[in-house]
Amino acid sequence: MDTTSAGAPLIEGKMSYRQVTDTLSGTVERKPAKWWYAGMTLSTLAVLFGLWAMYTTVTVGLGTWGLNNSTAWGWDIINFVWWIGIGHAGTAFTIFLIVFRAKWAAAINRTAEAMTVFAVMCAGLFPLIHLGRLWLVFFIAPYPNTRGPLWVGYNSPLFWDVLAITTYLLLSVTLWYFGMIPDLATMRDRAKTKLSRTIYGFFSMGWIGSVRNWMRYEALTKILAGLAAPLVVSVHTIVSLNFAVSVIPGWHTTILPPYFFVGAIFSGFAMVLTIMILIRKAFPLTSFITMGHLNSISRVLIFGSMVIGLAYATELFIAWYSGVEYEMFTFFKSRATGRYATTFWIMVVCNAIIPQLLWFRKIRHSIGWLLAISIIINIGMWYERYVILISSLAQDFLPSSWVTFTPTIVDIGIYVGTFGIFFTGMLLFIRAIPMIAIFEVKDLAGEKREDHKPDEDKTEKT
Amino acid sequence: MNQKGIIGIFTTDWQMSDAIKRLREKNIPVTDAVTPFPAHGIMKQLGKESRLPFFSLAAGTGTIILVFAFLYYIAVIDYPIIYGGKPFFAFPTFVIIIYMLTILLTFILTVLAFQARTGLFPGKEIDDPVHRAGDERYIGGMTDDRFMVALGGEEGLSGEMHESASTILRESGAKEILEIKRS
Amino acid sequence: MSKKYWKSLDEHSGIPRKDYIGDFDYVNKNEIEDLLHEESLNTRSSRRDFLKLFGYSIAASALAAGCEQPIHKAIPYLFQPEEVVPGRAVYYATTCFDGDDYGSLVVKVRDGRPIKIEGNELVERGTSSRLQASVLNLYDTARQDFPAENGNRTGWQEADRKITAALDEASASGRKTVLLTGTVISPSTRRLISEFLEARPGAEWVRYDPVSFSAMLEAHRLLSGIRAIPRMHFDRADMIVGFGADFLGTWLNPVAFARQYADRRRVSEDNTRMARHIQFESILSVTGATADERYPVRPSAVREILEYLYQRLGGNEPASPPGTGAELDDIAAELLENAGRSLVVCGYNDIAAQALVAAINQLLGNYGTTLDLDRPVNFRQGNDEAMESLIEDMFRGDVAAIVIHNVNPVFDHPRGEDFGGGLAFVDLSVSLAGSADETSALCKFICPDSHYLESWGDAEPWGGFFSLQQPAIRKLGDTRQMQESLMAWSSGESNSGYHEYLRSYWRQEIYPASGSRETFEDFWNGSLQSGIVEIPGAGQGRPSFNLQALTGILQQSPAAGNPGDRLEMEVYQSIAIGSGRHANNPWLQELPDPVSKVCWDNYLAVSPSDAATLLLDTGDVVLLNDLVRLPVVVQPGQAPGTVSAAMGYGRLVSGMVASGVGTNVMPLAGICGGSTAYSFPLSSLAKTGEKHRLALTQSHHSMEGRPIVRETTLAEYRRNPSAGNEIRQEILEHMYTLYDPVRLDGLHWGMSIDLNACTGCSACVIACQAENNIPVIGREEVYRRRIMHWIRIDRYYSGDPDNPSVHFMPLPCQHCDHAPCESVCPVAATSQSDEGVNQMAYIRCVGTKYCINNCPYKVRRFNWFAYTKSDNFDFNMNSERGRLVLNPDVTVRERGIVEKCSFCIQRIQEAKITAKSENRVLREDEVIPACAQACPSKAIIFGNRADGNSRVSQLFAQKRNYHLLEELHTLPAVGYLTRVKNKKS
Amino acid sequence: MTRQPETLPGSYRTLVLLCLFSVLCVCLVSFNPSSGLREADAQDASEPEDIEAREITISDIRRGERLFQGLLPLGPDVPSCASCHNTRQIDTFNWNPSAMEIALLYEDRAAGDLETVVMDPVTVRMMEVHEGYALSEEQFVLIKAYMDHLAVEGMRERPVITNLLIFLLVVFLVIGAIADLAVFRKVPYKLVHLTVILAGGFFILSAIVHEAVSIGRSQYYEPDQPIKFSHRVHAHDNQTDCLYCHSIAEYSHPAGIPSVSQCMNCHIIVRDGSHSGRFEINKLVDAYENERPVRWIRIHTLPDHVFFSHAVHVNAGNMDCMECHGEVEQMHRLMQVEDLSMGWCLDCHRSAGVDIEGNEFYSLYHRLQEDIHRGELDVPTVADAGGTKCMKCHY
Repeated sequence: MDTTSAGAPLIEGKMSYRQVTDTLSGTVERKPAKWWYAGMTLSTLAVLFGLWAMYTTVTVGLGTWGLNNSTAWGWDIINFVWWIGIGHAGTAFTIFLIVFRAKWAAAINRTAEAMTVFAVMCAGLFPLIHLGRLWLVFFIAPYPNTRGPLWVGYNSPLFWDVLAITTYLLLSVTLWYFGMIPDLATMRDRAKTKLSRTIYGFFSMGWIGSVRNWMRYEALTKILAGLAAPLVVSVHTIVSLNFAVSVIPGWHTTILPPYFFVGAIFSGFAMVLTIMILIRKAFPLTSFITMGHLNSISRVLIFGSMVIGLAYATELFIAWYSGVEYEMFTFFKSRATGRYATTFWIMVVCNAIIPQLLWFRKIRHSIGWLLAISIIINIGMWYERYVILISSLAQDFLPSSWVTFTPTIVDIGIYVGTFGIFFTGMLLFIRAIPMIAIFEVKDLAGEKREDHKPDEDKTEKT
Repeated sequence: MNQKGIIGIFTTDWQMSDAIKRLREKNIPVTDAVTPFPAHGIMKQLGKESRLPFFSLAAGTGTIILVFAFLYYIAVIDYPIIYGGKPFFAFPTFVIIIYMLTILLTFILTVLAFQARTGLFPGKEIDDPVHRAGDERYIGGMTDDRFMVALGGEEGLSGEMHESASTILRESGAKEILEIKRS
Repeated sequence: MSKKYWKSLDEHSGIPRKDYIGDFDYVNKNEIEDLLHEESLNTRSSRRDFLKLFGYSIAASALAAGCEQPIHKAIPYLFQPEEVVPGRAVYYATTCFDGDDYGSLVVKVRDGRPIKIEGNELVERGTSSRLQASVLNLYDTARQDFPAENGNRTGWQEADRKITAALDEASASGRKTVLLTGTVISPSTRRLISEFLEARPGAEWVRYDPVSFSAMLEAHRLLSGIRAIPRMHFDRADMIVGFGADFLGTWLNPVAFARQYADRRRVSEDNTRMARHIQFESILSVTGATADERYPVRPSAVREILEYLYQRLGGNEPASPPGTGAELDDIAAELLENAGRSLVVCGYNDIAAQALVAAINQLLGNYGTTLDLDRPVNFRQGNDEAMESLIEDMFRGDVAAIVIHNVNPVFDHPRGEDFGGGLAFVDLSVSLAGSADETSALCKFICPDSHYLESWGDAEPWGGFFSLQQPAIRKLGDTRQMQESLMAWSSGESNSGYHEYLRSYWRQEIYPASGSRETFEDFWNGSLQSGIVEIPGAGQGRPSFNLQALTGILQQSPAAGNPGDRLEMEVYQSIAIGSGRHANNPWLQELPDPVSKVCWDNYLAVSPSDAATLLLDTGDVVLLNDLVRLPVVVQPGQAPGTVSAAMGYGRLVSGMVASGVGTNVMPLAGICGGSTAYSFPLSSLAKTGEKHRLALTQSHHSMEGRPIVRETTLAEYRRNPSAGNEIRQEILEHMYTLYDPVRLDGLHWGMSIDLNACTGCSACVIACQAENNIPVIGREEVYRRRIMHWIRIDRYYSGDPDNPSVHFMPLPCQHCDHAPCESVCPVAATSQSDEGVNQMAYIRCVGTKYCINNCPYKVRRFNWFAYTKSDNFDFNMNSERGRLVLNPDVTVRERGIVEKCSFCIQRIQEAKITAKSENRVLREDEVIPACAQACPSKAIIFGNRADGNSRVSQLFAQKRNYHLLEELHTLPAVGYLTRVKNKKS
Repeated sequence: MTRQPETLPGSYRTLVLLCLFSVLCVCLVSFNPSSGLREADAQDASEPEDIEAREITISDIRRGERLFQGLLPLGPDVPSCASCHNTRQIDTFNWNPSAMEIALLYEDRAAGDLETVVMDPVTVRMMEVHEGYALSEEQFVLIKAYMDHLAVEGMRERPVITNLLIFLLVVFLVIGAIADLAVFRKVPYKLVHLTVILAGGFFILSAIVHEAVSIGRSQYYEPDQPIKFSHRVHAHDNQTDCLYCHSIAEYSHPAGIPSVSQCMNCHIIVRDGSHSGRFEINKLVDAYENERPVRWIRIHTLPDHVFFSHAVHVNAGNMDCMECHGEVEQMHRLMQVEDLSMGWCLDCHRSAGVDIEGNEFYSLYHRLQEDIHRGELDVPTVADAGGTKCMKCHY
């Protein structure tokens, strides 16, 4: 039997294929609980708040945000980077599952991918909404035109970013969707109403599970996962280039790409942990999402936390070692001891210190502790982006242009709005699609040859 | 045509796998098999290696060349603009863009190729070997816990083969053995 | 007189007046944009509208296969005026004197609209921020556009009839008729006034200055018999000692003084001679900030210091020097060393102090060299005592009629409320205010004066020097210039107008005196073109001084008693607002004070040590004398024991812009010894507990030890020309580049800014704003640090907080050759031109703001809101009239795009196009950006770096030259010259 | 492709107009002309005398219109008025004043004045054209009634069938094809679907691209001007130099539209036009005498963010006006020939040479000159001298 790296079983108990199908599609087929309606109401309200904020931004102007002449990026890019980071877990799990054939990831993969898709959508919203002239966004695309033709600023990390985010979003949506097709077919076959049968039927592409299609399907998912694998590394690397390529102290460092990548995996896994614990609580899926899964994620988190901590230390060291006064100021005066000390230490404590508690087996096995730590990590990761963006911009080279940054209600509104979008998406997802890939789990479940009682065995063993 | 195809329905993959092995030994053509999950044993028995990876490789290589040519054209030939004192031919920049665009275009091309090859697209009708053979029945369960093997397909099986196929299926533990009925 | 400017339109005969543009009544106002012709601002479909239309319709095009386009009408002139070429600017020489500031100017007129003010290079090339902004006053919507009686519109004939009758009655009654004006420097107007006084028996002329120099005038009258202010020549002084005189910022004629001062202090490797400047003051003015040594002193201590100095210079041994921290004996010795080449100036309106200063200068033999009393300046003529007695007379009912021109005593006189009360006892009160003010609101009639750009006139700023004023636009409203009103009321009969009067005055007076051999017509036309006439005259004689009178003066004017522990308050003029005359000018309101960096408010400057004692912090609101509420600014350099606040704020009757901005502090001031005392002890200062959001454009004041402004002393500089700039060599040694340098051919623009010459006066900021259509954003937005100015003056303090060194650094876009902003723009909206200009294509910008972040100098600005045609930003760009000031050569930026300094690319292009069209080489002086042109001290030099002989190339080769943040390898096109302080030690 | 005068075609509006027009057609067809005639005849019969004084009725206006349109005969060998004086907005250029123009001119005058001018013309051209006209006084009253009506109501706009209809048709076709392919399956051949979808999709895309690109542009714009000024008559027939009238082009950004006073330099003498008689020139004289500016319609318009100087192109660039403005001297009514897009500007900047030897200004450009001397460069283009950089035109 496959086990996680932690050694715990992937599926607790023995189940037949039918049982697996029943249990996993049950989350969709049963009437939703009260908490689901409450959650939908809350997240719809959040979406409405966000829509108002975005409407204000687009119609009145970016002046409704807390930005100013020196900090021209604020909550928009903080939240962008944060969401992108969260959006890293899904693809990572896919890679574990498909490229490294780590079967244990099957239970988490689909939810993590859904999370990725919604998180990347939320993230992608920010670079759009932060444009001064949103209606001219097509200028970023290199298309032939009658202006000369005038192409794009290919040197800009923002252009690379647009490519990276677009690619990542398209690829993760495709992976997610193709990963769902066999299960959509299952749902189609189980559908009780004509409408749901038609809808599932439409999206399941007439899937029936013929072996030839399975072959091509596996080839495709492997190729896609293979293509996604470098993306997981490169997307946040390119996001980090937005900062690393600039000249601003605190941004202009070569450590940013690996640091951002690990940070992204770290925050993504933390978010997966949060969501998984919540789902485990809400649905009878404890036999699929086992303590073994949670344990594995916790171990990844410890690793991430240590790398992050190392990155923080390295940044400080390099700033001191370089002797560049602007760097020294940003890291030691502004961040560690100055105006941004509070946020800096929140970041260090949340990301580098608290996760070390996971070394303790007791804490690793306590759902409450895990939930708390996973949430703390994402708070810490938000502060990390806050520190990187605001402290560097608000206090850069010339002290004359030093400013303070204060967010406005519109800033907050858009952030809350993205939470709304994310959770609305997630809630709809768990209502419409089996959270756990049924066909993947079946591979692990069902009657195996070795389970078969010999007296009933009518065929020769090969 | 009085020849008919046969469908065997199993509840485990290994039973079906055994049946297929025996059918193969008897040279009974296996049209297709349908499984609720990618049963690798059966796939190994029935399938050919997909050529999709080669297509991807070709697409990727082509894309790299195309994107490089495009970038060189826009940056150096068509409208050279000085950005921050950098040379027009800014190769490090090109690498990143080529990298991203290669992944993007290769993946899109691969998905399109997959769809073209399998004929799968949203809204497509269910396409199983039974239907393909002209039988209008829909034999469900293959997306749940049933494994189906179709023999004979559109041409059907000759009487002799029909007989032995049924036997093998039955012996292998098939839950049901059905005949494909053409309407 | 090599340079000739265009003559006035009126000088051409045969062109009917109504045909040229700017005439608003000719075609209805909505069509004015058509009249303003093709290239000009089109109000109906302005640049902004177009951009918007463009953007939105692209989006809409996905839905529809087409959309309707506006039809553009083009209406040519009916009769083309000869000198008006659509699309080309015409320049007229004129003169501005508004009572405070004098400028001999050149007005740029595009399609009939004056849009920019420049200094007349025959006098001073530079201008001040207020002069730069004066063009906007022309388009102020708050202007009084018609004569009014008791607030109701009336006609000129009707008003004239009534006023003449009332004046006749007043003359008949035997009571006084008072003509109250500000300082009048127009000789023809002076004659006109004397004619008016003759025609009106019992008429009296009172002159009043809101910023009074009465004491200085009186001191000279008492000592030398001449009631005058000597003309100062800072360019002849090697040793300057100032006492509270902000002569580089606001005092008397700062534009000329700044130029003279900077000329005498400009050092290079070949010329290391430099004047030395010591400043005693209580407020931290730009002059004190520029001085080599500055001593914060209480105003009440100045007299003591002066007495001590006077005694020392007179060869006496006074008892003990007053404790100021300054080595007064050394200063005295230095002054003696530079006798005849020194200058002592004092800005306090205190007879004793002024008399002492005059006596010191006389002892040093400065009269005749650095001071000229033969040809005194006429900028201040007001008599505080006469004003006092006028108020008394009004209350006694002795005044039957009063005609008030160009002054607003109800607002700016310490007894303004009394003056307002007194007006009630006057039968006829006529205000000639061009726009409604506190005084005109209490007057029966308002007969609005025209703006100076709409009027004829002349000026005699100092003896023997005349400049002419001519209209550059048709009158925008139904106004009449003051002289014509006076002419209408003095004779009663119809007259030929002031233009004729002026000509005949010049024919009679100036023309003969000028010794010109031309005909009068030629002389007149020549004078109009050049704008000025200088009369050769007597040289500088040394006036005879009766120094004995000094003792009498000192005895008569008691020393302002020792304020003891009480705080001393000083009321000063701010650089932008001055006396508050043009407080309704949004450009000036948004101009941050060069030192405190506060705009849109006046505030109480408190020294850091006092703030610590009184537990005050910046933003706390305090109540002064139970009368005036002001927010506090903790101002390093403010003399301990003193506080200060700017006058001119707190206008109650004005346009939308000035109302509600600041508080009027003049009611706190008093009259002392017959002259208005601008410094006085404060009887109470109470913290209210309220907080006020001050709009600061800079909130961090230290350089944090970074080599931003580099400084050295003269002695060091003589030893080593790269003194203070040693770090540059180190940086250059560590500079590497992976790329080949960009190949720039022919033109490579560069700008050199001499930090030694910059006084922080901020004229460049307003000049840039006027030239480049920079929007005003208001207090709240400035508070949020979104000011739009393309060039800003950074100010840093260093050293002792109670007397810091102050460093100014003008910071335009640096136009880096390796610009970090360019490589991060995803849409190619900003890139480098082949002339080294960092170009910004507004139409392409989508507003990612990445470039703003990546600019190490933070010079890029973002249009956070729609600042044009927006009621939320109800400044000049929100009215048809206000938009007439816009420069048609510069795009008005839309919401959501980034903008920045362009090195005035429109001027570069214009000059290049002209040179190409004329098939000749581009001359160096042809291309001057607005900031460089406005700079009074010529601190900004612009030119072609590709030409090794250009001035800018030579300055870049100086060892003093450095580039800001050069270690980042941005290769800026702007160089700075280190500041050299002439310090002892 | 020519565009509708005065306004560029608005597709929405055109659609509405098309509907209105079809309604109008239906009304006109269903209306029985003879009944109106009879009605009018009856009125004529009842009140034969005192035509001038009687009140104008709707039927008078209608009869006037018919007379004008030639539906009622004016007389033997007399062509209808409308054959020369158009009553609708037309696409083509017509030298003769339109009915509207005449109507406006005579709005405040009596029918008798009209009669005098038509029957007893003073200008050569009208004498030739109106020779042998014999219209009754009554006919003039009726025509005048129609014209007064026209002056108030305005001319009917010319209905245009635009691309929008075709566009919508194609869109429906494509949607239909997709729907049939996916749902209805009525057409058995998939090739049909494929062809329709591909061709239709291409058409839709190219139409959208074309329309999106031409936003803000007005290539082939050719509006009617308030005065029928013919560049052909002036520049070709009379050999006037372009720069005689557009003199500003030599030393300023705009080329300048000559002032009325400048027109009058010649037209103080020239009062008879070769094509339009006095009618058009009289407008100019009227503008001059009554100091009423002429509101020309601007054709060549660059957006406000573009700075273009005629001076530098004419002087330093030695360009001929025709290079950008087309064969103006062949145009009676001026048309914008080029699209004035940025790409069009750049095409020229990239190919046109600069006069680096002849123009002193370029003596600054040492490296460029060295390149020429070394033979690396033949003729430097404007682009070589920085002519493709943003800030040449945008600031």
